[in-house]
Amino acid sequence: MVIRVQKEDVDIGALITGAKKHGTGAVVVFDGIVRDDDITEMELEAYEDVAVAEMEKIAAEATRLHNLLHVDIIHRIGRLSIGENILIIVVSAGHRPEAYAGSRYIIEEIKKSVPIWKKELTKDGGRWVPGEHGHGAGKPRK
Amino acid sequence: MVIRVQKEDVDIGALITGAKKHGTGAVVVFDGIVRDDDITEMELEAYEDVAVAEMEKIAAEATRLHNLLHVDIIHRIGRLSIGENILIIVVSAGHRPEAYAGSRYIIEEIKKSVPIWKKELTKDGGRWVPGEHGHGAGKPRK
Amino acid sequence: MSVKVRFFARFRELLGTDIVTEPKAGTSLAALVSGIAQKNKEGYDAIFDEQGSFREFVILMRNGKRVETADAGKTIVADGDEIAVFPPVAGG
Amino acid sequence: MSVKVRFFARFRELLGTDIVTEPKAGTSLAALVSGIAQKNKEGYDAIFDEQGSFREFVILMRNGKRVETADAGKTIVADGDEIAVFPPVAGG
Repeated sequence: MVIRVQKEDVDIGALITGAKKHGTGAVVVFDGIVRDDDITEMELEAYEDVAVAEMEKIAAEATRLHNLLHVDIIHRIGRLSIGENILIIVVSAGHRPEAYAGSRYIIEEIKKSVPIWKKELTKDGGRWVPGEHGHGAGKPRK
Repeated sequence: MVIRVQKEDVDIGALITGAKKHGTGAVVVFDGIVRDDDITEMELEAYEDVAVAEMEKIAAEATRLHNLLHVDIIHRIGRLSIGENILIIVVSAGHRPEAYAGSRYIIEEIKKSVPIWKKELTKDGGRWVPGEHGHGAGKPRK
Repeated sequence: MSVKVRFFARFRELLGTDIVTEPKAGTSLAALVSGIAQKNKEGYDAIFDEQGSFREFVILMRNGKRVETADAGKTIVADGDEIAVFPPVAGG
Repeated sequence: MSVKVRFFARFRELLGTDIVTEPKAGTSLAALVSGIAQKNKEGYDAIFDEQGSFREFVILMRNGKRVETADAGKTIVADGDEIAVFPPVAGG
């Protein structure tokens, strides 16, 4: 299990190979990409220790809820160009429903509670991307 | 767009790179794996021309329904070992809900209608895997 | 005329595949498949029930297009046809 | 005693980050943040409303644990604390 906030990109093929634990029948990968919304680049910032701890909690909860066999979450920070990977989630499970549900659970929870911010850089300056969860962010987890 | 039935494995990392069409914000990969259900190997057989044509129809329908920007489907045949890739689906979309929904649509439709069969080889011989859709298989599509 | 019959998966194991036949004009798809299947009892029984009807799960295609088994008795094969006979699909 | 205050994203741009302060004993989290934010009006206004209350969307953490802004007035900071102040998260 790799849970990391880092500047570097990652070899998704190698992560998939590593996710093939005994009993694996399905691997699902989510790869979030810098989209060309009339921007030049994107700059990401994290409260790193808390972000990693929060992603570890999310991975553990996803594993428990959806019987996952393996989870990797790599969230990139720093300055990224259009088309670059922002967030890579790799999960494996015995069967596809668990793999899809586990993957989706992880991305939705990351959007809610992991302290990372994005600034879209444009020709005219930049704009912070508003969170999808105005007030829920960082809420204490049970 | 790559839609293929083939014996060879494929470089998923390269497919992901190729899926990053203009406007892509999310890539979802489904990778179906030979699971160790007390088997030694798996043997896959396809009605190849029809399987490819059917997967092309599914890809087109998924693209239309879920606003996908790119679809690859590679279904392997022949003899595969435990842990090997059977089916790789790579889709890209502007946003994650479409990417997940498009990916899921494709795998569920493949299970319903693409003429491919799997035989699990065991120490005592082999057993054909029953389809998930007893009678729906190969039904004419609208 | 010449018609090719392809069996897949378990049916292939029992009956072979890519069988080229020369049916008489007016032969139905059902009669064609039944005739070929009769060379192997286990193969025949896998595809047809005691009344000689296609088993419910059997899938038929003619030139890559599904033909409902209920229509196979009135579907007349033509020169160059490719007929496929297979059990429920299990790919993915 | 020594307390570190970290602002993130827009708040960091306006107020800086990793600010080490030496508050008096008994200082509340709310008073600490308010005091630091006052050095830049735009930064203060981003975090506090006209009544001097935290804006609804502001998130506070003390040593990596969420503190509800409603409780920040009665939460007393301690030596070695790390306080974080940030807008809604937008990762993923």
